[in-house]
Parts: sequence; structure tokens; C-alpha cells
Amino acid sequence: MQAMPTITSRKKLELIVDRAHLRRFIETLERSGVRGYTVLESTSGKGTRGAWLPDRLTDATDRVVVVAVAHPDAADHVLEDLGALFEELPGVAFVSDVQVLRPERF
Amino acid sequence: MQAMPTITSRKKLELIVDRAHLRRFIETLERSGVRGYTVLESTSGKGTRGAWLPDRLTDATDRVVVVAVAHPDAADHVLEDLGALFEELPGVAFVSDVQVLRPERF
Amino acid sequence: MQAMPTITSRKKLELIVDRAHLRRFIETLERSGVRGYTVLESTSGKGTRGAWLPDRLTDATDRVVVVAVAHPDAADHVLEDLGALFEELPGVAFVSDVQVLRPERF
Amino acid sequence: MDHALSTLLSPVVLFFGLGFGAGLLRSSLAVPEALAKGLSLYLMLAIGFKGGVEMSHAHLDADVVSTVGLGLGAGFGLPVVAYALLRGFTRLERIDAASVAAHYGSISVVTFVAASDYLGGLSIGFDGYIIAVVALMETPAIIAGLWLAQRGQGSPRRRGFDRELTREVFLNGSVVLLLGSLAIGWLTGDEGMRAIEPFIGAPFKGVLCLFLLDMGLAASTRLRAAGGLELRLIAFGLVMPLVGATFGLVGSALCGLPTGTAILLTVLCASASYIAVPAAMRVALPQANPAYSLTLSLGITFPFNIVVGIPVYTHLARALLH
Amino acid sequence: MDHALSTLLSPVVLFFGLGFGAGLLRSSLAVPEALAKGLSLYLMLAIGFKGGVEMSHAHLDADVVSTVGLGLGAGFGLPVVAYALLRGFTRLERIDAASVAAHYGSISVVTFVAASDYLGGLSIGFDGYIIAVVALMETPAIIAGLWLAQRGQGSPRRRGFDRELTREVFLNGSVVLLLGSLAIGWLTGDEGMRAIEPFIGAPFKGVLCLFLLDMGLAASTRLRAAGGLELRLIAFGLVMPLVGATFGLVGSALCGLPTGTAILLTVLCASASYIAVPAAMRVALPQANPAYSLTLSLGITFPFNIVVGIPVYTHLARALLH
Amino acid sequence: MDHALSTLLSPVVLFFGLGFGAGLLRSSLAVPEALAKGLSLYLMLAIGFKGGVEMSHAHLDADVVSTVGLGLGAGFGLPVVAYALLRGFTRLERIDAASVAAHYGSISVVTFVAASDYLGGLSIGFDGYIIAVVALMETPAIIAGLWLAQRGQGSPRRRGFDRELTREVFLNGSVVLLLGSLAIGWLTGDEGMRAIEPFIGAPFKGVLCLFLLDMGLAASTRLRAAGGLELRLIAFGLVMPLVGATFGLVGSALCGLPTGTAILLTVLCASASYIAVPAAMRVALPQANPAYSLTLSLGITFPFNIVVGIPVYTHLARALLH
Ligand SMILES: Nc1ncnc2c1ncn2[C@@H]1O[C@H](COP(=O)(O)O)[C@@H](O)[C@H]1O
Ligand SMILES: Nc1ncnc2c1ncn2[C@@H]1O[C@H](COP(=O)(O)O)[C@@H](O)[C@H]1O
Ligand SMILES: Nc1ncnc2c1ncn2[C@@H]1O[C@H](COP(=O)(O)O)[C@@H](O)[C@H]1O
Ligand code: NA
Ligand code: NA
Ligand code: NA
Repeated sequence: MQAMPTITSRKKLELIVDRAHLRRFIETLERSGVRGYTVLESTSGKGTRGAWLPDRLTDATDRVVVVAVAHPDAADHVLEDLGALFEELPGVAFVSDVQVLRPERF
Repeated sequence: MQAMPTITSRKKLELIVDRAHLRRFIETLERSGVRGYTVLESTSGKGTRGAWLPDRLTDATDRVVVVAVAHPDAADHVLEDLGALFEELPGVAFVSDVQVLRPERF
Repeated sequence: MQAMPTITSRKKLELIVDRAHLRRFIETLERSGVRGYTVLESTSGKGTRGAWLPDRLTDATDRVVVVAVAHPDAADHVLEDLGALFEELPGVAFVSDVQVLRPERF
Repeated sequence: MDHALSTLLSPVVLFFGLGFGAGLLRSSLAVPEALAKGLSLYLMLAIGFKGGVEMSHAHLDADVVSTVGLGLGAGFGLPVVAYALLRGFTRLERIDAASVAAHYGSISVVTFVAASDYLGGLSIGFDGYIIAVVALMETPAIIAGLWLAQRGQGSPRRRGFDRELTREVFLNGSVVLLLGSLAIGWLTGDEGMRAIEPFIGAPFKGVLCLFLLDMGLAASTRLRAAGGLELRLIAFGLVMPLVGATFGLVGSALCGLPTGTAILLTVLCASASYIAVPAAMRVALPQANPAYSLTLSLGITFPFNIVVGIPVYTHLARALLH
Repeated sequence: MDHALSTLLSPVVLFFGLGFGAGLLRSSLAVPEALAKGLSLYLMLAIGFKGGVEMSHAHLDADVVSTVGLGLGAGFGLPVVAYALLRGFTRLERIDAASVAAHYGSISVVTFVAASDYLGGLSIGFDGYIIAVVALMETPAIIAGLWLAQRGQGSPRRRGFDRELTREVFLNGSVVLLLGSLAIGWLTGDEGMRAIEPFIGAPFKGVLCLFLLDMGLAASTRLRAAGGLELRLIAFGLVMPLVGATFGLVGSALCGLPTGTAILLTVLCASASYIAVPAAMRVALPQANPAYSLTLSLGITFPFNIVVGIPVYTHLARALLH
Repeated sequence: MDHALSTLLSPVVLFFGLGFGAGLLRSSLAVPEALAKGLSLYLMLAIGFKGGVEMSHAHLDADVVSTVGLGLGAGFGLPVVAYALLRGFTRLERIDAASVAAHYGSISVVTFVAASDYLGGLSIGFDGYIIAVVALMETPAIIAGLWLAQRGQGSPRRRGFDRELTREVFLNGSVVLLLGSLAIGWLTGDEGMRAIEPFIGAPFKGVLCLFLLDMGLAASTRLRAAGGLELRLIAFGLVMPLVGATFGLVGSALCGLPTGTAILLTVLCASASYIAVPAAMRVALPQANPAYSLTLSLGITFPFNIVVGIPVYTHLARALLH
């Protein structure tokens, strides 16, 4: 018989940014207390700068998706910092509510 | 000192469809007023048509994930149109609530 | 004129696990009644075991993201089983609410 | 018939067997997708170019017309036969049967290359224009398959021949690369060949070994999925190549084609597509389940042709056409 | 001028045309990204190594100094000319104009390789050290572009020359591989060449064909995006290579460079970057829209140079320098 | 000892150095993953096949038995020694120590290939069956590692030797490809070799250069991560290859193996796995941190063997066995 696992609310941050700027966004996340993240590659998309396709020769046009589940306090911090960073660098960010197992990890 | 950024509710649409039909789904999104989207590749999965693995020789079996954050009105439109499209083409779609920075973009 | 499609609540499970253990996590999902899932590849990330980069020579360090939309009952089952599995294998899991078209599929 | 043994002992077939066995045993051996696709581009570029250079030497005669005629006949006709067999003897529904039928009317470039390599080993020559026939046979079957799927349907087709489909049918990558390389080989002739022979000539057979290792892995992965198929469907995957081969052999004999060309045409008729047609079917017949066609064409017919079909067709053609 | 015809009929240019045509017609033909990147590494390794082996034979003379000088002059100077043209005649804003200008001050390795292959066909020799000049010309234009973008801006640059940018500018993959292979070729000389010639020598031209097939696809995809560009911007993509070529030709004549070396330097001046500079610009000028520069350099200038530019510059250089 | 200098000046080692240096300086130079995996398949196919062709000439003698015996001895025995060293001198826990130990009992195919290439340069021959020993030495260490991890644990292992693990241990891709290519080479002999030599023979050394460029990048990326490791652990990465080499040298001397074969066996004992064992460990010991083993085997031991180890072992073997 297993004990029912503890489920707790956390925030999921999703960022879609240029790969060339990934390091700066990761630094921003970490500075705000986000303790884990996962990066996925995007293969095409469209935004205010128009549609893009991956360029096979240079990675200059590539976009990545960063997923980070974090404590709501950390998420608030991140959003503040992202607001400033997005004045300089292109990209999109959104936040939603998730329930997690083992909340002490986030 | 930074101003607290404005956070606003939007809808996140997620579609999992065959890559061969991607263009038609994108057209449906755009017709309904969705202004941006991001495409990711899936590498395996399972659904009503059974499990699939990517076929190295033809892309015929590939699936993609489309993520689009949009205004709730646009999302409603999309769902109506997707209902019709899914009668013809296979795939899965779901919607959730997200908070965004810079809401005027969506 | 199209009928408004039916929208119903379901749960979205997201797992981030080592590719080497994917099969065991999928088995767990299926045992709990999850009827579909999609696997995406991650290209880098960070967690309690530190940051990782894909190793070009062996796939030993690769992580995958599993997305599965399921009935809330199935989702509850999965969470219980995952709680036990995570005592043995590394990884992260979270759940959120989504609205779906064609709810009978999930 | 020690040809058979010598086929089985060629490195090309042995590497296919290695991949096939590794796949059946679920070895972790894997060829990256990008490499497999790259090797396939290389093979098409190489055989197209060589065919073109050949053609720049020969003057075309009446054989060209009969070979093209037979090829197109097979492309449009074999799907109809396949469809009738599938509907008569298996439980496949209209759409799925039409989709599978289209695969069998089209061709497998790799089977063709393996056959031409086999002929090379036996010093049997063939005409360069057969490469053009390979390209021409890629797509008519798609049109035949669509016609079979829609025949007798009350409602007209919804979206017509749209952009995506045109692209897959008429501007399919394999067709474009084969015909394009053929044209370039024809235009640049021997001088062109001298320039790129060390890339497309000498190493060709070795590259083919590596590619067939991958094809063995791919075929066995598909074959493992065949467990779920009805037995008669599996039988179809073994009978249909023989039907195609019979058409090719008899046709070649009637038209008096030279042996090498006849054998290759027979192999084309006997082989089934697993690249161009699946892609077109996803677009044209999204309701069809790709698992049926890929399991049959790649998991059953392809290995059958590589190991058994090619030497048998060759043996028969030599007996029949001498 | 039957050189022109013979360029157009070389397999290398024909495969470029095949890819370009396939892309314009939206064929499903595609080269996997990993293969394209792999081919590009191969080409740089091969030309770097060959250049180094060449250099191990020659003793360097004053020509080296003038060639390097002209190369650096072009790298720093051409962006300024390009920027002036763009600001004077097109609607591009400061940042975008600076970014495009940087692309035109830098070079395209593939154009260079195609040109050296063309010279090989005409039996025109050139000096090995020109490979070092290729590498040296990759990055000065980036610095010039940044200067143009920030000139006359009140606020100082925000983040300085950070780690990412340094990496893209000074430790750019192409620069490192070219210079590294050059050094290895120079160190190991003829013995090294004998060891790896069957990999980097004989098959080189064939690999180049496959790579240019891919470049044709990439260029036409970019060109299709040019529909949205203002006409004057497209004109810039055709005029700027001529400006660069003029600089290269006149400079070479003044310095008395040997014909082959002069032609290659001219091609370098006329070509525009689509690998190193775009990557650096994403980091250094995130506000610049990469679509402009890539469409111009890859969609317009690259095909122009491959098909028209190289034979024309060669013709002019031979007339001027004899 | 001008061998050492000549190793350092071979293109193979220089390209390794180029990749290593580029990685340490954080250049943007990168080899696509699919290409790296493809090159690694090529190398295994080529050495397997060549070994098989060799074996088809020779009749096997008692040396085979001793070489296989020494190889298996190393595979089972070296992990025990490594484990004892790690537990005695470093802070690694049981599970991590067992995992690292398993890596050092297994072998590195690339190190082996670099060594055989080095011997080729010195005209030192070796027996074809050593390739079979390479394959045989891939996996015993995994079993030894698991035993070390579970020794003295009260609770029995939870899941036994499950499907995944069997797959990684006995049907590991490298093992299957090496042994399969060996068998094909042995079956097809000289005729097979003539057919595919232009693919696996002549260009081999050049391909090896490109592969070692990538290995240099991979090794330096791992080495950069070594900053976090305790100093004694880093020392282990330098001492353990010497322990393995000593075992190989002394064993070879006692069994009277011919020099070339002895050197290669020594290199196998001295090298550590970074492909097969990490994959198996993820499945078998998920609690082990792969960072330790990969940093040590790929970041420290691999470069040490390539640059220092191979010439030193060769020197010692020649002194000892003459
Ligand atoms: N509304 C959206 N939903 C999902 N992804 C988006 C959205 N808007 C932009 N993106 C992604 O973010 C990238 C950059 O956006 P932008 O800078 O606005 O062109 C796009 O190429 C898309 O991949
Ligand atoms: N419940 C689900 N959750 C996540 N992905 C799904 C689900 N159902 C189907 N999919 C994805 O959608 C693809 C096509 O689904 P289907 O047409 O039902 O076979 C599958 O291969 C999966 O990748
Ligand atoms: N908070 C998080 N948000 C998103 N992904 C995470 C998070 N924590 C861990 N991960 C992912 O899960 C992988 C394994 O986590 P761990 O076992 O904690 O190192 C990491 O490499 C990340 O890709
Ligand atoms: Na056929
Ligand atoms: Na230039
Ligand atoms: Na070892």
C-alpha cells in the first residue's frame, strides 16, 4: 500500500527565445532563484518578426523553448527581470499553474 | 528600480498533429486570428492509432507539437475550426490558461 | 454553420526523465490507464543533479519530455505510481488542467 | 544455382542481414536519421549521374519506348491488381487497400540499386536510361491509388489536388534528384564523370553496405510490428512482388528487351515504395493507416526482394530471354 | 567567352542549379541539416589542409603582405561603403544597415571553394596562403559593423564585448577550423597529404557537388523570401559584389598579385557571409532583423557570384593583369 | 624517442589537439551529433571488416587463446582494482565507484583505432583477431561493475537483468557492429575487400582525422567539467590507465604475444569506455552520477592515452618484448 503523494502548487514558466540569447535568459532565471529548467528545440514558428524556418547553415535564426517549474516567489522575480530583458532581446514568455510531486525540489 | 510588469490572462493552445498536415493546421490558426506560434518536433508517441516511432526513411509518420498563445477570443474561434478539421485529419488539441507579459502581442 | 464543439476538462501530465528510463515511465503511464502520450527531446537542462548537456557519443545523458493528456482519474493513479518510481529513478513530473476537444479520446 | 549463394555472400547482402538480425534481436545498434537520409541522397545522386553519363554514350532506340511503356503500365496497372487482391483476400478497407496498392505500383530505389550492383557482379550490362524509368515509376501509382480510394464514393473529393500533394507527387525529392542528376550526367558526360568518380564511383559499393545495414535495421523494426497483421496480409507482401515480377518478365520478353534492362525492370515492378508514396499518402489519404503499407513494403517485401527476389528474377530472366 | 559556358556546364554549378530550381519549385527535396553542416566542415578541413601543405613548399614573399593587407582593408572598408549605399539608397534603418554591411565585408567560404575549383578547371594556380586570408577576412567586418551600429549613439554600448561575442568573433568555428587545418597541413606537409589525400583530395569535387545541391536549396528558400524586400535592396545584393570585386581587382593590380591569387581575393571581396556573421550579429545586434542579411547574402549575392560573378571576375582579372 | 614527436606530428593527433584546443577556448566549432555517430559507425565497420579479412588469411594459433584470456581477465579484473583504488583513495561512494570502475574495465574503440593507426605508421603488424578481442572486452566490465555495486547489499537487486540491460550489455551496438563486420570480412575475404576498399581503406585515415577533431571537442567539454572534481579523482584518471597498461604489458610478455598484438592489448587495457558502459550504467545503476565516469574516461584518460599513452606503451612493449 502506498501513501498518497503530496501534491503542491508551483508555477511553470515557458520562454521562447533565440538560441543565441539562451545563456542570458538562463542567467536571469538562476539569479531569480529558479533551481531547474529544461531546454527544447523549436523547428519553426511565427511571431511579431514574422515566420521563421531553421537555417541549415547558421544557427543564427534558431529558437529554443525553456520550461522551468519554480516556486511562485521565484516566478514573480523572474517575471520582473524578464520584463526588463525583453526590452533588449526578442522573445515570448508565459506562466501557468502546475501541481508537482516532491515540492521541496522547486 | 523596475516597474512591476503587467501580467494578463491568455489562452495557450497545444496541437499534436501529423507533420504532413502542419500547413493546414497553421492556416486554421492564422485564419482565426492567432498571431504567433511555435512548432516542436515529437520523437515518438501513442494515440488512438497506436504507438508510433519516427520512420528514418520517410517523414510520413512524424508528429509535431504546435504551441500558440492567443487572445481568448481567437482561441474560441480556433477551437470551432479545429472541431471541423479533426473530422478529416488525425490529431489532438488542448487549451489551458496562461499569464503573459506584454499582452498586446497576443 | 458549425456546432460549437464540446470542451471538457482533463489533466495534462508532464514528465522530464532520462531517456534510458523512458520505457519504464511509459509502462507506468499505461498501467494507470493513460491512453495517449507524446515524447519530445530535450537538448539541455539543469536539475538537482546539476546542469547537463547532451553527450554526442553516448545517449546516456539524454533527457526526454513526456506529455500525456488524461482523464483526472488516470492522472491520480499515475501520480501515485510515479511517487514510488521517483524513489528509484531520477526525474521531474507536474500536472495541470487543460480543456480538450473530443473528450472521449482521453 | 550458385548465383544465389554468391548473392547471399556479397558484402551488401550480408550487411543487410547484419542490420536485420541486430534489429530483430533489439540490439541498441542505430544509424542516425540524418546519416540514413544523407546516404540515400548520395545513392540517388550517384546512380542518376552514372545513368546520365551512360546515356550520353548510347543513342536511344525503340527499347526506350517499350521500357517506359512497361514502367508506366506497371505504375498504373499493378495498383489495380494489388487492390483487387487486397479487397478479395484480406480484411483491409477501401482506403487502406488503396494506399497499400499505391505502394506496390511504385518502386524502391534501394532494391533497384542492390539489383544493379548484383548485375555488376555477374558482368551483366544494362542501359543508362533505365534510371529515367526508375524516376518515372515513382509516382503514377500514387494517382492510381487515389483513383481507387475515391472510386464509387458519392461525395466529390474535398480539396482537389492541392499544393502539398502536387509537391509530393510531381516534385518529390527522389524524382527531382534522380532526374536532375541524370540530366547533369548526360550534360557533362565523361568529363563530368572523371571529375566526380572518386566520390560517386569507387566508394559506391562500400556506402551501399552501410546503407543496407541501416535498411536492415529499419526493415526488422517494421517486421516486428507485423505480429499484429492478419496472415493473409503478410502473404500479400510475398505474393505481390511475384505478381509484379511476372508482369515485368513477361512484358520484357514480349518487347524483346536486353537481359540486364529486363531484369532491372522486373525488380522495379516487384519492389514497393517506402519513401515517396508514404509521404504522398499522408497528404492525400490521411485516413489511411501508414502502419499497414510500411510494414508490408519495408518489413516484408523489401527483405524478400533483397535476399530471394533479385537472384530468382535474374535466373528466370536469363532462362526466359536467352 | 566560352569560359562562361564551361562554368555553367561544370557539375558543381549544375548541381547548384538543380538545388536552386528544386527549391524554387518547392520540391520536397531536402538535405538534412547535420549533413549540410558536416559537408561544410569537410570542405573547410580540406581546403585548410591543402593550403597548409602548399605553404610548406613555398617561401613566403611580399605578395603575402599585400594580400593580407588588401583582405583586411576589404574587411574593414567594404562595410563602410555598403553602409553608405544602404543608408543612401534604401530604407534600412541604422542597425539593420550596419548588420547587412557587416555581412558584405566578410566572406563566403563556399563561393571561395567554387572559385578555386573553377580555377583548377582552367589550370590557373594560386598560392596556399590565400586560405589564411580567407580565415583572416571572416571577422574584421563584424567589428566594423558594430562600430557602424553604435556610431553617433549617445548611450555607451550596454554589455561590451562579452563572452558570447568574443567566441563568435575570434573563436568562430570556421576561423578555427580553417586556420587549424592550415597549420596541420603546414606541419605535416607532403607526408600528411599522402596519408589523407584519399579523403580530402580525390573525392573533393564530388562532395562539393552534393554541398552545392544543398546550397542551391538554401539559397532559393531565402530568395523566395525576397518577395517582401524593397527593389533597391535587391539591387544592392547585385551591385555590392561588383563594388567588392572592383576593390579586389584594382587592389590586386596595384599590388601586382599573380593572376590566380588575384582572382580568389576578388571573389572574397565580392562574396558575403551567411555563416559566421549572422551568428555574431544575433549576439551583438539582437535588434537587427536577420531576414534582410540572409536573404541578400544567401538568396541573391551567393547565386549571382556562383553563376555570373566567378567567370566574369576571372575574365576581367586575366585581361587586367596580363 | 623521436616516436613521441612523430606521434604528436601525425595529422590524427594534431586534429585531436585542434578539437581539444578549440573546446578549451570555447570556440563555436561543433560537429553535428549525427555526423559524430556516423563516423563512429564507419570506423567500427571498417576495422571490423579489415580484421575479418585478415583472419581469413591466418590460421589461428595458441596466441588467440592467450589474448582472449588476457582480455577477459582485464575486463573482469581491472574493475576490481579500480574500485579498490577509488574507495581507498577518493571520496566516491559505492555506487559511483562501481560505475567508474566498470568504465575502466571496458575499452575505447577510438583509442584502439588511433593506436593501430600509429602502429601502421611504424610498420608494426598485428593479428586480425585482436578486433574480436576489442568486441569481447566491451562488456565483461559491466557485469563486474554491477557485482561491485551490489556486493554486501542486504536487499537483493530489485529488477534483475531486465530487457533494457541485456540489450545494452550483450546486444550493444558497438559489439554487434564490430563482430558482425568481422564475420562479413571473414566470409567475403579478399574479394569483399576489393569491392569496398575505396570506402573503408584509402579514406580511413582522413575520416579518422575528422572524427578525432570531434573527439577533441568532446573531451575538452568534459575536461572543463573536471574543475568540480576532487584532485585525487583526477589523479585516478591518469594512474588507472598505467595500471591497466601494466597488466596488459606483463600479461603479454608472460604469454609471449607478438609485439603489435601486445601493444594493442595493452592499449585496450589502458583505455576506458565512454559509449557502451555509460549507456548500460544509466539502466543498471540509475543512482550513479554519469558526470564522474564521463569526465574521467573521456576528459582525462582518453586524451592522456592518445597523446602520451600510445607512444609510451609502444616504446615499453618494444623494449620488453624484444
Ligand atoms: N503567440 C505566440 N505563441 C507561441 N509562440 C510564439 C508566439 N509569438 C511568438 N512566438 C515564438 O517566439 C518567436 C519569436 O517571436 P517574435 O520575436 O515575436 O518574432 C517566434 O518565432 C515564435 O516561435
Ligand atoms: N492523450 C494524449 N496525450 C498526449 N499526446 C497524445 C494523446 N493522444 C494522442 N497523442 C499524440 O497524438 C498522436 C496522434 O494521435 P492518434 O491520431 O490518436 O493516434 C499520437 O501519436 C501522440 O503523439
Ligand atoms: N524545476 C525544473 N523545471 C524544469 N525542468 C527541470 C526542473 N528540475 C529538473 N528538471 C529537468 O529534469 C532533469 C533531471 O533533473 P534532476 O534529476 O533533478 O537533475 C534536468 O536535467 C532538467 O532537464
Ligand atoms: Na512495384
Ligand atoms: Na566580401
Ligand atoms: Na580498459
